[in-house]
Amino acid sequence: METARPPASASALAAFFVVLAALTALGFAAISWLPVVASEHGPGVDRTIVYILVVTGVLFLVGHAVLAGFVWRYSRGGTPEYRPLSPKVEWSWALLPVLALTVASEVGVLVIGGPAWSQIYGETPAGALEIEVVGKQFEWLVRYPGKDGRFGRTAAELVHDVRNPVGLDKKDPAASDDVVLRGALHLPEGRPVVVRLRSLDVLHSFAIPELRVKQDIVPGHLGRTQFRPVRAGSYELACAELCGLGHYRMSGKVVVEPAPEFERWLREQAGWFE
Amino acid sequence: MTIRSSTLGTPVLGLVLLALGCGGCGGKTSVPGGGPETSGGGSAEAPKAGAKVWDPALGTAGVRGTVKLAGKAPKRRPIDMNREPRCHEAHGGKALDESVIVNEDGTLRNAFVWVKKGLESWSFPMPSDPAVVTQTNCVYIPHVQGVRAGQTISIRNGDPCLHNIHAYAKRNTEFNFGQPGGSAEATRTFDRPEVMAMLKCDVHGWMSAYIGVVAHPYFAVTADGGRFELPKLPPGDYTVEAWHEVYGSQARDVRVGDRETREVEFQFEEK
Amino acid sequence: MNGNGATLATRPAPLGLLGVLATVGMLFAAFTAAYLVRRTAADWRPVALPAIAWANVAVLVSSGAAVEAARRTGRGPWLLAGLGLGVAFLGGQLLAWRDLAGRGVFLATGPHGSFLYVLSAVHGAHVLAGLGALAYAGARPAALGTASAFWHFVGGIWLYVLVVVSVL
Amino acid sequence: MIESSGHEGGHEAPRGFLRRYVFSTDHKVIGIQYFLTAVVMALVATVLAMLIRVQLAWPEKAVVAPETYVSLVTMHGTLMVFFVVSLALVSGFGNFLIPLHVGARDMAYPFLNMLSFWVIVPGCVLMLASFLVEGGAAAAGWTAYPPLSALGKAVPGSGLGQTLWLLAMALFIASFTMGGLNYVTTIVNCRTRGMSMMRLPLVVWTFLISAVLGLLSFPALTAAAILLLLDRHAGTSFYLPAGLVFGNETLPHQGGTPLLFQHLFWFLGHPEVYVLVLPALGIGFEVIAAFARRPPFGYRLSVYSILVIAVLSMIVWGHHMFVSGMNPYLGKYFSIVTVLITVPFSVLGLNLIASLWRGRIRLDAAMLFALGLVSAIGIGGLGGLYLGTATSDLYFHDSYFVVGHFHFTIGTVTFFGIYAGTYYWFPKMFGRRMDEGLGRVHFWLTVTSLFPMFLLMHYQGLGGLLRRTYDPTVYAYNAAARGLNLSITLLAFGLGAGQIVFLVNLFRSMFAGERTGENPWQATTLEWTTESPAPHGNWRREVPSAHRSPYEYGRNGGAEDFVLQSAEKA
Repeated sequence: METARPPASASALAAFFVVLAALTALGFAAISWLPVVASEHGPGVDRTIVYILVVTGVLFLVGHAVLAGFVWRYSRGGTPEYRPLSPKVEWSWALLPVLALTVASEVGVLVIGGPAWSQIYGETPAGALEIEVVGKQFEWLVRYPGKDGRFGRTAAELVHDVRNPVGLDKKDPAASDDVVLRGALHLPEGRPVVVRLRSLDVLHSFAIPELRVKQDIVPGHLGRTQFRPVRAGSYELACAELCGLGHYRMSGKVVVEPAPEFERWLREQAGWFE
Repeated sequence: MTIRSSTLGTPVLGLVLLALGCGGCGGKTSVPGGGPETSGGGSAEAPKAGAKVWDPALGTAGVRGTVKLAGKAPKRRPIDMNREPRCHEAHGGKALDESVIVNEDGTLRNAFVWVKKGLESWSFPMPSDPAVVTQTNCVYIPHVQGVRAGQTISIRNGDPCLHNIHAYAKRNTEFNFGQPGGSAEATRTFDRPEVMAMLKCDVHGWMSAYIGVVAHPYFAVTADGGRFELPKLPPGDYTVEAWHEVYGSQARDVRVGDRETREVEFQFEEK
Repeated sequence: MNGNGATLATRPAPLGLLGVLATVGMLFAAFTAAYLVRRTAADWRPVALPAIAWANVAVLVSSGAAVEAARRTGRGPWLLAGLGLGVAFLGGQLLAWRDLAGRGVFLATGPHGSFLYVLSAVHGAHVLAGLGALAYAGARPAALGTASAFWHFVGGIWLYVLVVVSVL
Repeated sequence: MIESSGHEGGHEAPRGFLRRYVFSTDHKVIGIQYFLTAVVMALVATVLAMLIRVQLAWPEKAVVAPETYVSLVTMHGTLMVFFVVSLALVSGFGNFLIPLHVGARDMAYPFLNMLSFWVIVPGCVLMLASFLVEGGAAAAGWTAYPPLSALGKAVPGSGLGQTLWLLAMALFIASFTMGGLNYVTTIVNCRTRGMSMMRLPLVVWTFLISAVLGLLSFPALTAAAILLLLDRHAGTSFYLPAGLVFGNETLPHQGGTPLLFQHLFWFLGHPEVYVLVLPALGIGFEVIAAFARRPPFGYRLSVYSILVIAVLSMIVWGHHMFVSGMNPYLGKYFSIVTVLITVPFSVLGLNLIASLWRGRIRLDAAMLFALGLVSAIGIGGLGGLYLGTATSDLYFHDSYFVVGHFHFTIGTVTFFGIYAGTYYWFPKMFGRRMDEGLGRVHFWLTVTSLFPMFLLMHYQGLGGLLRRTYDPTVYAYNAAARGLNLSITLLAFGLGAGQIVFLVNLFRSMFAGERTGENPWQATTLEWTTESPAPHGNWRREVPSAHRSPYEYGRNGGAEDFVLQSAEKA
């Protein structure tokens, strides 16, 4: 029954799998589309991505090579045989993927990815600048504590989109010098930053691709995220959680500048009630 | 053409009903503010059926006056339009908050003055022209206006960017839709009298406008000099109210006879 | 059973019942999880359970006992008693709601009250289903085993719910 | 309670069109009804997808309105997951195959089975009707996270549209639960003589586990939906916290937490993926065995892997919430257990590939799709590692990488399972074959458009393109990634065209396909021992007993290279 050549359809399918695998591998050259890294923990995130890319790339290529090879080789007829495996053979065969995948995947989580995860969610470094970002449909409001270095009291009842967007309490002396900006975030280069995250309405997600930062903002909870910008430049702040019809438009600007320039800029900002 | 849910639904449902072999069960598509209606009927403040039709051209009575602000005029806060660079430049970077605008003589702009009570037994012809709200350089124009209940409101976006028009109302149906730059004008209607309905753009938090929806044509918005004028009224007893977005509202009772124009002054206080 | 008897010929009812109990159990487990999460919020104010809630438990337990007696003896009056007590339980639950409302605790007044209403309503729906099953079993005694098991489960769930809402 | 009725004493087919084809209790009719309903819903969901792609390819034209766009993505996802794939794959094939495979004349509870179908029909109607109500269809994403889904002020679709969405989902859950009860009891209790659990075809195992997962996980969504409805309409505060501001006014809610909904939703949502993917894998095993003429590699291993997947799937839901503000230690736990799922999955994938080894492969359309499914599992499964690892998910979360990933798993794997199953079992459903040539055209059009299309979405994710964005040109950083949008849209058109070929083939073959006999594929499982289409009661003669493994392919060599499962041992 065995014929020398596989039917055209088998060759085509095998070729398809080979081309698919090759193109997929090539396509991951899109790794160069990862935005430039501008935060301290960013390279840890990228390292995790690259690690998984290599591991899955190898598995994917080998798997598809075998798949294509089998399709090509075993489509020429021949005599199949009925040979179920004994449980022992099955189990020993299973060891290979079980061990390989367990090790490969947990190394990614614990060894490669773990340190960056701890950096993001660990202890707040000393000397961190604390700022507040308030998400609302469909704007980012940014608050700096002002000259007294303290955030004033806010209340939802005081929020007025035009006259008091974050709901500062005028009666609190710490509030009057708080600086409130629409959609613009200024950060000092090299200094750790802690961001208090609040939402006034629905879920939003505070995402700055270049800083490898993404943190959902849950209304009713005071969220937080921390990072250290290490590269001066102008970046974009995006909302990464569907928040309504204007979600796609909920963008903001992030300016990372050398610390002295940042300090000068901050001094020039008038408090909301000044 | 921009596809909206309301226009999308019909073919989708049609397709499905067809496929389910259930032809002929088409539902009526509800399009909010689909077209102008000819009366503000159906609400508590609307004139009763069989009300006399008043032709304002015959009116001889009138109310006019001034809206003033006592106390120091608050400084207008600059608006940070940086996130929309084109709007920012259009205002030369100096756009100002419009919520309190005081004229040099101490009178107040953008106060909405209307006849709150006294016209229930009359009905009035509906203007055929729509009221217009325009979004230009990230500001609503006009900031305050009055419309008739049931009058078509035409909403235009003169900017190249997205605005969404989110109407907040208590008595009327609220609406919320996006108008990306270059969109065709949209029309909506407030069917019931309501002072005031608010329009907001959620993309640009500084953008807000107020619309007073009234069952009759006797309303005005103060401008230079803080003056308002409600002419050509039928003679009678009225309650006239002035509303301001920051200072709230005040009402005055006034009786006007034939060929008479009464002067009414409102004074709000800045604390 | 299935046609010419070529199947394993085990009765599917016990397993089907187990499936129902598993899925109903998971429903109340999900509500419990929601309850535990929600009660950590700052606005949590415990609401005193209506006194009649405990009387209702007694009614439900006696209903279970009556149904059990019906199952063991196969006698109709027991089943009727069980059904009647089940209906009485539902009536008692309505009284409990009236008691809550009388104290100004409505569905949206506070979280604890909300859970009391939701849990008793969802449980009440299952009680209704159980009553339906018992009534069906009255007509077809073969189903009594399944129906009574479901009834006991529904009763047990209510005891569990009461413990959750009164102790936690 | 519910009595098992079956077909006591004889099995006369019901007479009259209504009883036979509309309100039928015959599992085969019900299965086909589910399948055809899914086809209708798939048409709608596909139209929505095309509108999404058109908007993304030409954002400057604003083809759809922004509020409509969010409704489109919401409804496309909801329809595809719950009303297309669940209906066709789990409810459709599950109903059709289970009794035939285990050797039963019908489901354990035929009436319940009919009820389950007639509960889903109003669900479908409500879901589609939501396009017609004021504000349009639900627009809070298929995940329906509050507060967006709870407040009409937040997005127009959260008005009546969201209420209809919730009611339709409640009907879906009710229907799915009834179906699941039937699957479990039928598989465990109604097997024919000799059909031990370890002689069940693998696809039956996947239906069993899928049903158990469904029964255990769907109640969480039921609870979540009840609480959401109350928050929407009764003023309660289960999910809504204090201090929500709309239009400068503070809402009266107090103390709720939106994260509660996310936990409840994903407690269902994650197992749901396996509820759908496992049966597709099961179909893959059946088809590959029949067309490679080999018993599937490692039967027991596959069964255990399926069980392990089921257990793991119940405890990993939090990986959808790595960036939600969940406790970071919890995040680490979820990450550790999540990536472990790749282990049993890789075992299944390798078993599928190894089943080809030393086979005699016939590349009919069914087999083509089964092999495509293997490839898609590879891409989807490995892509899961990027998202299951918390640190890399930080970057990929809510990006197009996620979109590409789940379109391979619950999109491609499931659809290829449905297609492979349709080509394979069509003769048993209608007594006719589907056209093989059109089948091949369908396959090649599909794979050449689908694979590049969803792969490109992965690359867009690498470039940081965020999902659910109406117009990505707002951002500058994603310029390279969004450049692929036009190509993806063109590929989507190709994919759509390929599916038209399938539909033509499907409906044409129902009436004009080549007639077939009992066992056109020379397959071994019990459904091939009865005529095609299978009669009411499944076998006119006695129900066959199982005497051997379901996969004795390649047994005798030569032309008759298989032994039916019902063949008695010599």
